[in-house]
Order: sequence, then C-alpha cells, then structure tokens
Amino acid sequence: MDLSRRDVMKAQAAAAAAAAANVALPAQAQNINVGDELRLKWDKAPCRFCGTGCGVMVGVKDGRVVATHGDMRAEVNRGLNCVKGYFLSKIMYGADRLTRPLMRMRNGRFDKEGELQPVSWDAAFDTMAAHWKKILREKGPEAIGMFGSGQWTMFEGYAASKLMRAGFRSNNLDPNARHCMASAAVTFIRTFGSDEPMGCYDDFENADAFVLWGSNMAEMHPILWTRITDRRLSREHVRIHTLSTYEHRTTDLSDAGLIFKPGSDLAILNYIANHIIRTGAVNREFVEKHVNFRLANTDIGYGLRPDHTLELRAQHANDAAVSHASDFDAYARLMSEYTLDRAHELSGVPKSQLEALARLYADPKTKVMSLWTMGFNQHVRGVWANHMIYNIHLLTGKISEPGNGPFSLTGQPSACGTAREVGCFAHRLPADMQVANPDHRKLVEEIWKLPSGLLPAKVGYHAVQQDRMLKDGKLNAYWIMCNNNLQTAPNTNNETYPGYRNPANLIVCSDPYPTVTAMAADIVLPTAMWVEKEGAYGNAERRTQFWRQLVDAPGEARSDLWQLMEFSKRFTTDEVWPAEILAASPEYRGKTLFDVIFRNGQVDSFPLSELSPAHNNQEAKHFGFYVQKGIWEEYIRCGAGHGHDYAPFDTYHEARGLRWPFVDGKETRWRYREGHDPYVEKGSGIQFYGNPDKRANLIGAPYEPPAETPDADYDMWLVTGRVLEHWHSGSMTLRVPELYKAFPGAVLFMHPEDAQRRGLHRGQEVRIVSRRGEIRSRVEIRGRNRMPRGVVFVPFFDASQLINKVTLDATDPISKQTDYKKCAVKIVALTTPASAPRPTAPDVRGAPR
Amino acid sequence: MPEEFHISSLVVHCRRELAPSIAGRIGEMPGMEVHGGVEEGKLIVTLETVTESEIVERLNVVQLINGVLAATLVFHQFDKPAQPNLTAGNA
Amino acid sequence: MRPRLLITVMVAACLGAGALLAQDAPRLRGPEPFTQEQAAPPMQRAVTNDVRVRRNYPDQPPLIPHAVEGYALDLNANKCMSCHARRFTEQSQAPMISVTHYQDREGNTLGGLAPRRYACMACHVPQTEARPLVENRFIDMDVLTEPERHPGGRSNR
Amino acid sequence: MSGAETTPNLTGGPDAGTPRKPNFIVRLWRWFMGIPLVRVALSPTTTFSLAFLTLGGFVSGVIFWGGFNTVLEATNRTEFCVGCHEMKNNVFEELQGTIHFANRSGVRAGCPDCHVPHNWTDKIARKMQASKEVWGHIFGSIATREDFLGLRRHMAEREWARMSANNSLECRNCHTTEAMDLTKQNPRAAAAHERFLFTGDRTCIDCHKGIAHRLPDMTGVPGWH
Repeated sequence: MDLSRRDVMKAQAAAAAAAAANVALPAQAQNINVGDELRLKWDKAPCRFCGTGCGVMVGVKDGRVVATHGDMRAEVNRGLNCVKGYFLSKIMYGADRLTRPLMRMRNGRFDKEGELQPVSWDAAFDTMAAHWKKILREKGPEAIGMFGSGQWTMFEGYAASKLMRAGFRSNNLDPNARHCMASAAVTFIRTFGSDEPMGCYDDFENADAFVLWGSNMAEMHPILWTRITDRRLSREHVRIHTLSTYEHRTTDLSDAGLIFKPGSDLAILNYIANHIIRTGAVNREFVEKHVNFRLANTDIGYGLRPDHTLELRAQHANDAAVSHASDFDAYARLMSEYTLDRAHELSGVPKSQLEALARLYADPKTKVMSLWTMGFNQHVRGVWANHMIYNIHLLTGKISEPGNGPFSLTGQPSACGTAREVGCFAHRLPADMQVANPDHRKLVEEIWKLPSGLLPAKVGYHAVQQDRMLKDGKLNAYWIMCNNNLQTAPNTNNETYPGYRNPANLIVCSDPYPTVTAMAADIVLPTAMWVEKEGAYGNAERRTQFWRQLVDAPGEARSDLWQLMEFSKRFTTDEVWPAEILAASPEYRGKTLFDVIFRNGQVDSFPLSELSPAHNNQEAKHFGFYVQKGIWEEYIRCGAGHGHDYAPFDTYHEARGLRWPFVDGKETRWRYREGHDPYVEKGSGIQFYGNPDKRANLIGAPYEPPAETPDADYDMWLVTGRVLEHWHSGSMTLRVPELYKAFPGAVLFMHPEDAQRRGLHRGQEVRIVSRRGEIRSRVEIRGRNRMPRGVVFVPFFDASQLINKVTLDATDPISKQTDYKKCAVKIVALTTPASAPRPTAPDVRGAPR
Repeated sequence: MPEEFHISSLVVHCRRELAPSIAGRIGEMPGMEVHGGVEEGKLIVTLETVTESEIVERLNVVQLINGVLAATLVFHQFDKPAQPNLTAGNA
Repeated sequence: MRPRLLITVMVAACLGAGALLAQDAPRLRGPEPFTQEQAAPPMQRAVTNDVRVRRNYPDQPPLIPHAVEGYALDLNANKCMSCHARRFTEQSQAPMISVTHYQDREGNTLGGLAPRRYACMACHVPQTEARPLVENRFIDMDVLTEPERHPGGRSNR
Repeated sequence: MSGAETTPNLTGGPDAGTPRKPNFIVRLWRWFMGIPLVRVALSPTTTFSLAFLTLGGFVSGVIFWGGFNTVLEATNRTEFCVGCHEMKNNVFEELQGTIHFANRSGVRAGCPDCHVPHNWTDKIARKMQASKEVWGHIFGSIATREDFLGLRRHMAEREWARMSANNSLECRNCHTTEAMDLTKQNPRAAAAHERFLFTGDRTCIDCHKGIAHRLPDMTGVPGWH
C-alpha cells in the first residue's frame, strides 16, 4: 500500500465533501498532512451541454481543470451528471484547440481563395472591419448578418444584440436556437403572451403521469430522465407514455411506447382534444374564465423558397401566422373530425394505446406533465403541434400547478437565457419585446441610452433565410459565433455551403476548435470556452446560473464577448449611423460604437474592485471595468416590473441558480398561478398576464401532411438527431477520447427486414440518397434504437457523415424552424453485386438443417 | 482476491450544539476522521474501509447517532495496493 | 491534390504538429472541399477485455470494459444489476455499484439501488477499439500533485 | 375458398396491415392435397393380389411415414412459425436484432433450433404441446401486442423450465461444453463457465435468459435484481 497515494485520496475526499457542504476546511483542522500542493480549488458552474442546466463542481489545479463532478447542492441534478457532464474536464483540452486567428491568405494578403494562415488579431479585425464598412456603404445594414447561439453566455448574446441592432442597425441576427426551439418560443408568445414554461422541474416530483411527445429523454435529457424514472419506480401509480417514430431507450423504460408515422402526431393530439370534448371532460369553468378560442389559417406551405411548387400551391403561405377569433363550438366541430378511427388510420398506433393516452389526459384526477423537444419543434407544423398540446392542457385546466402542465425542454444550455430572454432572434428584443413594436423599440432605446428612432423596425433574416441570402448574394458580411452551422443547417450542399464560398461574401467564424464551419470560413477567430470566461446561462425551467472564470484560455483565444466589444472599437457612429439621426442627436457624433454601446455610463459603471479577488476576469481586466456586471445590471432593467424580473448580479454568484420572475427575494416556480406567481392578482386564481386580457389563446388547427413523404423513388423516412455521448455537432465531445470511443461514428439505424430486402448486412457501407444529395454511412440493425419498417435514423454529430447534405430545408412557416425529422430517402448498397438476385421478401430462414 | 481499500467522505449534518460531541464520537471510530465543519454543524468526515459494504454499515451507524440529522455520502474511490499504472484513460 | 495537402500541412503547423492524424482530419472537420464525397469509416468493435480502466479523476464514472449488446434495461429487467448488485457480486466477481448509488435525491440511504440511478448507461458507457481522432491534453491531477513520480513531466500523452 | 384469398396483396392498401392468411389447418391440408403421390394414393382402387396389397401396404406405410415426416419437417421451419402473426410480430421481431439472427460467421438459429427438441420422442411430445399454440392461434388468444406482453412471463417460464429440465439441450446442440476453448472467451465469461458450467452447478439457461427475445417482468426470478 502506497501511503502517500492514500493520503492524496483522503485529501480529495475531504475537499469534495467540504465543497459539497460549502464548509471551509481550516488548514489547522486538516488532520492530513498533505501540504498545499495537493489541494484543488473547487468552484461551481453549469454544465456546458444541454438545456437541462445541471450544476457541476469544477476542480482546478495550477490553472488547469483537473476534475469535475455533479454539484450536490444544485437543485436540478443533486449530484448527478450524465456521461457527457462527467467528462466536462476534458472538453477544453483537445490538442487542436485554436490559439491564433487564421485568415485565408495568398501572397501575404487576404484572399478568399487563399489558404488559412495564422495572423494577428489586428490583421483579422482590420480585414473584417474594412469589408463591413464597404458593405455598409454599398448595400446598407441589411447586407450585414450574424449567426449566434443558444450557447453564448447571456452577456455575449446581449453584447451581440446591441452591436448588431444598435451598432450596425441590422436585425439580421439569429441564433442557432432557431433550429432548436423557435416553434416552442413562438407558440408560447402566441398562446400566453410570454415566452418559456409556466411550470418547472419540480413538476417531476408531483406528476402522476408523464407523456413524452417525440422526445428520447433517456439519451437527450438523461438527468431529467433520472427524475422521471425516480418518480416512476418509487411510486406504484405513476405511468410514462412515450410517443415516437421509433423505439429507443426511453420507450424501453415507458409503460407505453406509441410508435406513430412521421407527422401524424397532429392527428393524435386532435383526437385527444376530441376525446376530451366528447366525453365531457372539458373543464368548463376554467375555459370560460381563462381561454380565448381561435382558429389558425390552414394550408400554410412549408417555408421553402417562395418559388417552390409547394409554396406556390399553398393558399396561406404568406399569412401563415394569422389566426381568427372563434368559439368553443367551432373548435369542437374542427376536432370532431379526429375520431379514434381516423387517428389510428393516420398514425398507425393501436387504438387501445390511443384510448389509454386520451383517458389519461381526460381524467381530472391524474396530474399530467407533457414533455417535448425536437419532435415537436423540428416539425413543418411545429407551432401547431405546440398549440395542440397547450389546447389539451387548457381544455382540462391542467396547467400551472405542481405536477400538471405542458413543459418544453430545450436542447442548448442557454437557449432560454440567451437566445430567448436576452433576445437574439431576428424579430426579438430583450424580455419578450419585439422589434416590430414601436413602443418596445422606444423603451429599449431609452434603456440603452440611444438616440430615438435608431433601432431598425424590419424583422431580420432568420437562420435558413440567412443561408439563402448568402447564396443569393444579398447578405455579404457574416459572422458565425459559437455554432457549427455548416454541419447542422439543412440541405447544406445546396443552400449553406454555396453562400460561404460566394466571392461577394466575407465569412467569419469564432470557435474554440477547427469545425466544419470554421474550415469553410474566410477568417477563423480562436475562442475561449466555458469556464475560461465568466458567464451566465438560462436553462429550460427559467433558472439563471452564473459561473466565474476558473482558468485562462490557451494562447490568444478570447471570449466572444471580448471579440464583439473589441470589434466595436473599429467603427464610429459617423460611419454607420444615418446622418439625420446624428443631426438630431449631435452628442453621439465622432464616438466609436464601443463608446455608445459599452462605455455608455451604464455597462462601464462597475470598477475592477468589485471582481472576485480569487478569480481572473480577462474581459474586465482588458477593458478596465466589470463588463459582465455592467451588462447584467443594464439588461435586467428591460424586464423589471413586467414579469421578467431578475436578481442583482452578485446574488447569482452565490445561489445555485434562480428562477425568474425573481421578486422580493423569491423565485417563481409556477407562473400565472395565484400563491406562486407575484404578478397574479389576489382572488383571480389564474391569470395569463402575458396577454392584455390575461387569458390564454387556444388556437385550433387541423392535421396537414409533411413537406415530403416517401414514394416509389425515395421509399424511406429519414429522421435525424443526437446520441447520448455526443452533443450536437460533436466539436467538444468527439475530442474526449472516452466519449469518442463510446460512439465513434454515425450509423444508419434501420429495421432488419428493410436491410435484408435490400440485401444489406450490419456494418455494410451504403449510400443515403435524397433529392438534395447523398452521403455514405453504415448499416446498424441492432443497438439502442429499434426502427419500424420504412423509417431510418442517422445522428448528425459526425463530420465524416454529414447527414444534413441529405435533409430538406423545409421549415415551419410560422416559426421558421427547420424540420430535421421528416424527409424521403432511399438506401442503396455502395457496391451492388453484378447479378445477385435481390430477394423481394425478407429471408427469415434459420440455419440449413 | 487482492485486498482493496476504499476511501469515501461524508457530510454529516447534525444539531449544531451537539456537533462537537458527535465529532468526537465519529473520530473514535476506526478509519474515520473529522476534518472540519464542526462550527457549521456540517461535519466533513473521511472514511477508510476495506470493503464497500463496510461503508454502508458505517453510514448507518453514523445516521443513528443522537443529534445526527443526515449523513450524506459525497465521494467514494477505491484502489488496489501497489497497483501498476493500468491503461491510461486518456489517449 | 496540392491545396488539400497544403492546408493539412499549414493547419498542422499552426495547431501544433502531430496533434491530429492527417487522415482523420475529415472526421472532425469535414471533407475538403466540403462537397466532396467521403467514405464511411468502418464500424468499430466493442472492447470486451474486462480490464478496468483508470479514471481521469475520482468522480468519473468507471467505463464498461465488456460487451453490453442486447442487455435488458427496461421496466421488466436490469441486466447490469444481475452482476453488479451487492448480492450478486460474490458469484459474478464484478465490482459492486458504488455506495453513492444507494442514496436517493433527498440523501436518504436506501436498501438497494436508488431508482434515480436505474438507467446505468446514462453515465457508464462501453468503449470501442476506435483510435481517438485527436490527442487530448487533459492532465491528471496526480501529475500536478506528484510531478516527481511522473518522469516526462506534464506531457501526458 | 374463393380465389381472392390467394392474391391478398392486390386488395390490401398500404395501411391495411398484413393480409389475413388462411389458417394453419387449411394451409396444411392444401399443401398435403397438393402432393401428387397423395392424390394417387387417395384415388379409388380395383382388385389387386394379396402379395401386391402386402407389398403395397408396406410401400404405403413407407409413403405415410415419409409423408408424416415431411409434414413434421415442414412445420419445423422458421418460415412456418412466422406464418402466424403472433410469432412474426412479437418473438420473431425481437429475434431479428440479436446475435442468434445475424453474426460473424453467418450461422443462424431459427425458431425450432431452440424451441423444438432434436430427438424424435421429445420432438413429437413438443409437437403435441404445440397443438395448444394452434388452438390459441385459431381462437385469437394473442390478438394484440398487449395480449402477448400479458402472457410473456407465463410463456417464458415454460421455456425456462423446459430447458432447465433437459439441461439446456437445445443450446448444447450448437454450444457444447466439450468444444469450448476458454482462451477464446473473455476472462469474465471464461471464469463463469469454469466455475458454474463445467461443474454442472448451472445450466446455460440459468444465466443466459433473454438472449434472443426481450425479457418479461423479472421480479422474483432468481439471479435478477
């Protein structure tokens, strides 16, 4: 036995417990004489990956992260992490981290056709600024664009929004969250007038039944899944129903797995509404007091390019978002078409399963929590699907109370905090305000201390539109931050890549690693990640979590916040703002964008003395003021007093996250419910106060088919998505050896009979071909996903199998979110034997006997 | 079977006024050490045992001490003596 | 092709030589150019050697060194527990689930596996024989705390 | 029997599900009547000599025996088993994702390999038991997936008991203890085989449950948590 090894372990054990209990261990109280060199410095941080928002403890030694574990004090996860979270320690240390800016050069100067070569920050920024100015001069602000991220810290998203909208006067700012939860965000606003869920994770411990709509939580939200399985396995009466287009780890642990044909979830949702109406389960009192009935425009197209046949043919492609006031009877008539027979026919789900599910919702004594993520959101009728689940909860009044409610899960760590709350969408401002609303713009101009009329009113290009405009040459200066869109956008060969290489465009990509997107960009900026900077994320349950900078970024890598602020110094108001605005407000003349956006007397109002003495803060030390605190205190004024209140900056560095609205020192767990939400007036019970009449909008819509359906030529449904071990495009997780080796490459999951009918074997190389393009992959007929006949699944993390060359760029016409779950493909063997007869029916024979 | 050793740590929440005496009692148990937290009523305790089941047994014993509100296991690691460097986890 | 080679060389030069195997680059960064067709890498065999892998830090969940294909992990059965549950470890000689697994969300110690820990493979994953695409320069805390025991210093390659 | 039944696929739309096949007895009868020898044997006779009749009796005995065995063999094939939707949609669907269906060397175990004893008397006994399955099929005991799941534990227990009793005979038709090379097994498997299998302490099915189909609720099954 090695004594000192034992001592080290003991010291670690004691330190871990002390960190968990928040107890400082005085040196003299340590019985173990290990010396300072063995001690780790522990700090809290939220996990870098999904929208669950687990708390982790990060152990630092000599400026390196050497250990991480689940934070026992974090309410979300109470000490647990998923396998990705447990390996957070290693995500920053891939050997190919970018440490210097790279620029395409030829003969010593920038050339779009040149090779990526290391340059200085100044050279990179000068080239960018020259191009930005040229485009602004020649084409105006609408040719400037930025593609941001639900993984930006809230500070970064806020800085980007200010720089784009107030600095360059362009709303062409959209986050990758557009691909992720735009349908949920849009429908929250349409229904409740306020984005994000009314409930919270505490619902998990209070519900009697969980219904998962197209969500594979066991792999995609593993820690929330532990809270569901905990409830299911420790309470006899609890049930889980999971709807999906194939079987997976979540259906394995569900009481019922309802496998439906892609797109038919709409029919099932309406059948349930019909069942509730028909069996008299409507909560009349609730509906009369709190609900408005509306009907949506139908036949709304598929968000494709306007000259596409499907768009020309659609009646309401141009006014898809419009709905009309209606009443209960008209809604009930529409729903009455969705009988059990019709729902069964469209979905293929056994009637017994459909009825059992409908009864669950209809039973007033069963508290139901509905959960969904990409199954609903990445859907050409994603907004409708979101409406339909709210409709069911509103009809029965099962909403905004412990254990009862619809809950939209999110995929990115700050899709809620940054993309939605801070307002990084092409149509949004902070705190649910809209760029198209003059009152909202005016309020924001006042808070931001900007000249009146400066903020642009025109809604900018959304994500998919940005790619189309880059290709068409209408968007020419483009900055991609904190995402890998060339791997994750739809139909990339035809709609994304051409825009990046369009000679008229300058493409800049900020990333910690050389991703697919970075390698196709013209300028690549090395970026600090996760605990290399001070940050804030907002998770799916409205919980805002802060962390400190715990280590320094390698080489010249800098945070997105630093990059945005530093870049703003290169522009003066005279160069970018219209003359008439400057004439009306001459005091802004001659100032840089940095001066008017960041050194505006607010963002720069906290001195360095307020920094934590135990932590570095690269941005603060560089700019001379506590940037993050200044941004926070300015930002929270946007939502204060109208349902979006946050706590002061320093509070978040102490707490394990707090759920907004945060009023009178208390967080809010269930919004709109008297007794839980301070904004609800006494005696009213429930108020959906996001809307002026304080009622929720129940918007009825029919079933409409997907944009593309398998036919004789392309005979299989393609569904894309994630796997447990890798997060999104894999740029972090593929660089952790353990995670890489656990799931080293994408595979094509298919039914054994579909494989056999095509003469394919497990492991064989195949082409996955759609009308857009094709990739090569390998057949998997076993494993974690069990496909029904006619449906295949391919994850998108693998840069060597870019499945998004195959997917369709159809979007929900209202939310503009891409449908990555439904398109038609065919699967063919890479090598076809010359004369081998192809069996028409699968061969089921056993061994020759 | 080669002998293993297990090192674990607990946070023992206890009534503040009883914390010093509880810390004393725990400190007398074989293989257990109190590292701090007496003032806060949250004792930081490490535990060395030969088997895993012993950890559970000790935990149960601690939980039964008068004045202990909860004993929560935070950390657990085991090793074998004179273990050679096995395959490194990181490539 | 000249540009491809050049890019590879230059990128390698500026990112740290030898960090990335050139032939594996497309697997992290996509094909060059983007539109080029790429062969699908072969599927990898599972590691089934039963050799415990050292953890990177104490709180890392141990990796699974054996095959788990077809293991039941559903409402009916949990195959993992038929070897790793305390009462079966004597006959299976498998490591017992860590004692942390006996505690529920509230911190109570239970008589068996806590329900929240039922889905074993959310944290413990098996490995394949795939060779990492890129070196990871994470440094084990032991190297930092006991440098003299690790000749070669910090280059934990 | 109408002609429509022989071309069921023309009428069934894509959503109509699998077309209903004629039931087992009808199929068997049709097949039997389709054999030319059987048709000859059943045609009316004139007068024959005693010797011819004796010889004929012998010959027809051989033919009957051959026919019986042919029927037996015909019903002893995976194609036959999965002719019934109960088998195809439940147990066979699950078998397809396992190593007994597709593997390195391409040796496949079909239904009878594991579920029908190979020696004659046991086989006949199993076939007689199987008549109960035919009964169940005709009367629709397992019409839906839920019916199947409800009976899964019962059916699994019967198979476990049978294999326990015959010392996992069907496993051993392919996997014999004598032919095992421990160095080719991973250490964990080798140790377990050495300790439990070679000593006769356990038989295959004791540890290898649920290898070809998914498991029923394992509450109370020895060796399961």
